[in-house]
Amino acid sequence: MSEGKISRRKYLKYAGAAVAAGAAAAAGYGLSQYYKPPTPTAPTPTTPTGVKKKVRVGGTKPFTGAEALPGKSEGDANKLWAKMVNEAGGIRAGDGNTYEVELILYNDEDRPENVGRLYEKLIVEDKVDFLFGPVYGPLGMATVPIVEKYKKLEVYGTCSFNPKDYRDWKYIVHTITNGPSYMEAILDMIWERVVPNDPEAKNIAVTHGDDAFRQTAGSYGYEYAKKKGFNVVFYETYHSAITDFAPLLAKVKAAQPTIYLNAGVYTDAIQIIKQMRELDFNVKLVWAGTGTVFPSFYESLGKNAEGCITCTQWEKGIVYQQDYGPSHDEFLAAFQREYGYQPDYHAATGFQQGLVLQRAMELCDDPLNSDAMRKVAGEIEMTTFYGKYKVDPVTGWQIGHKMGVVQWQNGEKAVVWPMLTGVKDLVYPIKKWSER
Amino acid sequence: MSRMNRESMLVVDNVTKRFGGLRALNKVNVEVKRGEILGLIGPNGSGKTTLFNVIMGFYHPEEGRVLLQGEDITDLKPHQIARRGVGRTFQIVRPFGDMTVLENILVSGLFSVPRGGEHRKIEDRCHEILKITNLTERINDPADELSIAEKRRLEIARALALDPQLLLLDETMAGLTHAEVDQALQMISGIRKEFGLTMIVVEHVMRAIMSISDRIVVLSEGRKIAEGTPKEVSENEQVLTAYLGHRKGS
Amino acid sequence: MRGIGFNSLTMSLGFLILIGIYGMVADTATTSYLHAMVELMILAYSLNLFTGLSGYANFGHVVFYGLGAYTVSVSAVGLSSMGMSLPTPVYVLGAGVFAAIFALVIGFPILRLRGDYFAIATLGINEAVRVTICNTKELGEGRGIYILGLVPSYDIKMLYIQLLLVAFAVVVTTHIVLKTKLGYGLRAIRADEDVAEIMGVNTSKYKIMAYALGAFFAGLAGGVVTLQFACSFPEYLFIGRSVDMFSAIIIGGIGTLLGPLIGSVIFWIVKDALLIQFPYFHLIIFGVALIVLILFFPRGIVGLANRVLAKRGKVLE
Amino acid sequence: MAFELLAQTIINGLFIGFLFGLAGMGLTLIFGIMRILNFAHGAIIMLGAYTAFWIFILYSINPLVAILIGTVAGLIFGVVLYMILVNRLVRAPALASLLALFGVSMILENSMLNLWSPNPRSIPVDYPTISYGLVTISGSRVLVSIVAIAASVLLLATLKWTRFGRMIRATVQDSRAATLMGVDVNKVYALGFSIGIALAFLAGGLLALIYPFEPFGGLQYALYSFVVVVLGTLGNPAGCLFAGLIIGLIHSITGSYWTLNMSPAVAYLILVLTFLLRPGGIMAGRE
Repeated sequence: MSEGKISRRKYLKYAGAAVAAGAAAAAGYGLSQYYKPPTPTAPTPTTPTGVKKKVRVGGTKPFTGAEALPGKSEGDANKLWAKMVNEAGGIRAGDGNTYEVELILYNDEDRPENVGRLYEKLIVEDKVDFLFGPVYGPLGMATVPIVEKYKKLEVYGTCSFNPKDYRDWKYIVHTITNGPSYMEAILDMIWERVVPNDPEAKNIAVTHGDDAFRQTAGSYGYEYAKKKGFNVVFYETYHSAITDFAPLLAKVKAAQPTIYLNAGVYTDAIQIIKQMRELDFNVKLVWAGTGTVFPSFYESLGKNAEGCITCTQWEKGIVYQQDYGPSHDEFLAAFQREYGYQPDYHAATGFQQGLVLQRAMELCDDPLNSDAMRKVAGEIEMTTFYGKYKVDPVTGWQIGHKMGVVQWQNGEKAVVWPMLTGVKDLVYPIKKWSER
Repeated sequence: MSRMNRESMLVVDNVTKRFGGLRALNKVNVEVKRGEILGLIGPNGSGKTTLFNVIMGFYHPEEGRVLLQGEDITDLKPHQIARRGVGRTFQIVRPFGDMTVLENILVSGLFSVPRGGEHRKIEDRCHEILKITNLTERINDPADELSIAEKRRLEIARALALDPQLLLLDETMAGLTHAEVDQALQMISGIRKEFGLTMIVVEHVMRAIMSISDRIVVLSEGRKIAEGTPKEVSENEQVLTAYLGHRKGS
Repeated sequence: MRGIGFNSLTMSLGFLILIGIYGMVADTATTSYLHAMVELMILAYSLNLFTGLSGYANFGHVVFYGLGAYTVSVSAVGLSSMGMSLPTPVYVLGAGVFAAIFALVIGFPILRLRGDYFAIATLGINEAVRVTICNTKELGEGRGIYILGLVPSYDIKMLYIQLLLVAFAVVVTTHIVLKTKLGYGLRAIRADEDVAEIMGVNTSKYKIMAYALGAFFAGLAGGVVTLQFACSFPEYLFIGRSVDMFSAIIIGGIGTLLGPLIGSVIFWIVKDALLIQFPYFHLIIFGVALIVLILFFPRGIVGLANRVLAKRGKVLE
Repeated sequence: MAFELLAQTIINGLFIGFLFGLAGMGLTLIFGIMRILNFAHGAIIMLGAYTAFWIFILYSINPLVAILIGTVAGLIFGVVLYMILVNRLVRAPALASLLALFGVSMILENSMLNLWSPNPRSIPVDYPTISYGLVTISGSRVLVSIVAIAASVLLLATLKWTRFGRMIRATVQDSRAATLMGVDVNKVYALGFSIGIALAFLAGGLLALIYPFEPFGGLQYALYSFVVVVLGTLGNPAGCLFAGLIIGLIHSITGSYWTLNMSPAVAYLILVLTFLLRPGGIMAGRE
């Protein structure tokens, strides 16, 4: 260690500068136009009118790590909801008081060891009244014991559970259609809109990744398809981190399905379409994965994305007649104004989390008591911009919300299911790769 | 113990060791009697260190056997041989750098007694060894901070801590000044008297090897070319050619 | 022998008692904070027992934590189908034993490797186990295994006590190992493995023993985490956790008794504060701090302290 | 039918194999010279992908040119990284240098996240595909393989014939001896390290042509590169090319004939098996 040793002091000065420069550069860069970090979580207090009370809502999202994309958009939507509620003067609860919302979100890095500590901090130190669940399934399940112990109502966002793992938990409510029924919307759409005039469409191939979400969506979709009367010519699971699908697609191609459905995430979706094109594997309709909803899906694939369909919890263009909360267009405009990018279904779900809490407080006569709130949240039925909300009062399982289906049609996501006003025609069959 | 010659400590019986095509040791036969100091000399690359490694079980010979007090140790692992009382030093010093001098010695001390005698007794023996190799005042300094001569003595101390019956000294005098060589010679004979050890000493400092060895074996290109008392060997024609190369006209 | 050893042990056990009492009296949020810190400390000590002493870089040590976690959930589900269940300490102990057995089985082949080959092999094993779990129906595939209701309901104080007991055990074990043949043998292996073999150290046996011992304590920590969340899922085997343990022992002082303790306390406090203050930038700042620290104190805080104390003849173990 | 599937599998395997080989080369070169395992390898490959992507998007030039410019940027980044950190790591204890490089990957990954958002991206460009019966070969993969082979051959040629190449090989054999022979080892470290990083940038750029990438996507490529590097013997670039093909084939064959989700596990098991049979890696001894 001796020869060429720089004197400690000189190195100290040098390293100190590097540290400061590194952190400053990162922070400065971070504020670049494309990606604006969130404003401080606590919204600006509004002018107090009459007796104001406070309701504290806490939660964790994976702001960094592999799940950063859904983490950021769901987190942004939670904050937008809190801001809009406070700007409108707070929540006029069933007990006559109005409640200003204070939202506290932490970064759980999608890692289990952070969840225990952060939820205890939220419940005990920050004294939150209600909780928004984390984004990722297993982590969501990890919060169940804590929530059940401290009897705090927890409203879950895009975190999908599997019914088999349900144990009699009493403080949990879901907003999204859970994993199992993801593919139902697509299969229903094909059954209603395609099979009548093309019986061939019954021959489908189903594949899915092996992590929590894709496993649930894919395997239940497979069962539902068989029950519905589809003839599943090929069915297989693939490793969730795999990026090369050529071997899998070669086998699917060999099974010659009319329609190919893959329960995958964003990277799967792009890769499968690219490699279907490479292998010149043509089908009349393809679902490559839920990632199809993201604008960058179309950016990355260009014209190859045309005709791709996907189920989605929510999509711009699915216009429900809402009987509560902002309308479809109001939500879009508010989100675009606040964050400058298009909201995806993670964002919409994040906003719905807020609406469920808000509606329950309005109808509950003891709005800060989790038991009373859970009872009300279990019974309310409403339709918001996000779609129908109705849960099984005992399990908190979402049974009302139905998925929509969208299809990329010349650069735009056209809503092709459910059959509401303004639904577009389905492009079927999609063009062959060679004709694009 | 050994049915054969009672006082033979170590027998290297017809050992051959090959590395790819190179024959490092070629049918070498060496015998060391109990309490004897055997000098092992030969030009560089003659197989001296390879022989040490074969004895220690580090290399496995293609042919031949190594017997320690009659027991065949050819197939044993180095630590098993060490525990049977064979200590060794290294040509290039290899102390346990970040451990203190005492800890260096404690390592072999702890593993010497088969059942691992209790700490206290071993520690006393180590202190005694430190005295003999006069390293006592450096007892708690990390081995890295020692001088070359001190590190050489630490190697010997570490080997002694194994409570050995056979000591293999690999060029412990290399690079020492004249005075330091005399000091080392004195120490080695002191150790011999104190512990009654059998030793094989490899050395290039002729003055030292000639004065300390009872018998000398000469290796060249992996073969034993001469054996005998220091006097006989120093006059042996073949030894001179091996060392000095062919004399003009001879 | 200089007056060392003894006070390092009392210092670490004393510290554990201190945070133990504080954790029990304070509110559950603090208990949970300390619980997470002690869990990291146990993992750091378990890694230190092997990597710290023998110098073999084990980047897949989290596999034992994960296996311990899965042992508890698999056995809980298995037993409940037969209408039985065990007290939690037995589950946790079972987790440790299984992890140690796995280490013994996998240890023989990979411990024949050295240095960087070994580091990569441990990464490979961790990934291979995680992928296999993700693809085995009985192990719950990606979804994980849920045992809510099969184990006592969530009580952070009880969990904290169990974790503290494990922490006591690993600290005392480290102290004993450092004072006995195993410790000297491993430190000799770290300094120069070939010479250690020639000095009588049965290197292959000692490496396996240390590997299994480290695995045992990591398995115990895994067992407790499954009780805490009442479920175990593949994310427990995330490589990032191995890096955390590694950073903790490097910051604290590798191969020492106090090192893992100091390292994990500093690591946890800094990381947690950064995580909450800078949800987006915390890892950038942490990365820079880690590098500067490694370049400045390669021997860690204890190494630095020893350099200072050495003048007065005292050395922190 | 079975023949087409086999042919398609082998073709796919070879194509990815060249990419795995190239990714491994950068890693093994750095290890060969400096005995340091670059644990930031995955993050650096992703940085290479982003660099090529942004050059392509901002200047909308031919993707290959963008990738080559990206590689040069990689060289510069390598030199900077060497000057700031890595030259001090050479003397630090082995465990510390491994961890410091993990620190680098933390900084890179999270900076990419904050700069360019977590959205996965890919260079949207399509090359014509050639197909015989059911077996099709995609243009972009052929291109990637050609560039990967060219880069590998170029590297092996420089190592074999140029003076600088000999200096690197001398340092790989024994850095102390090399210094005695008048080799400025520090210069070799600096340039050798940056060539290794440049290769990682090139691999990242090529990868962006055929796969989507995102800030935290590097881990999987890093793990595969480690397997390739060890199979081909640490420090032996030629071995890497050969080992890359083997891993590519294993990945593809497992995918086709078993299920795709066991491909990584099979690769890691092959890795552990190689350790047992040939601790030095398959090319051990045959430099």
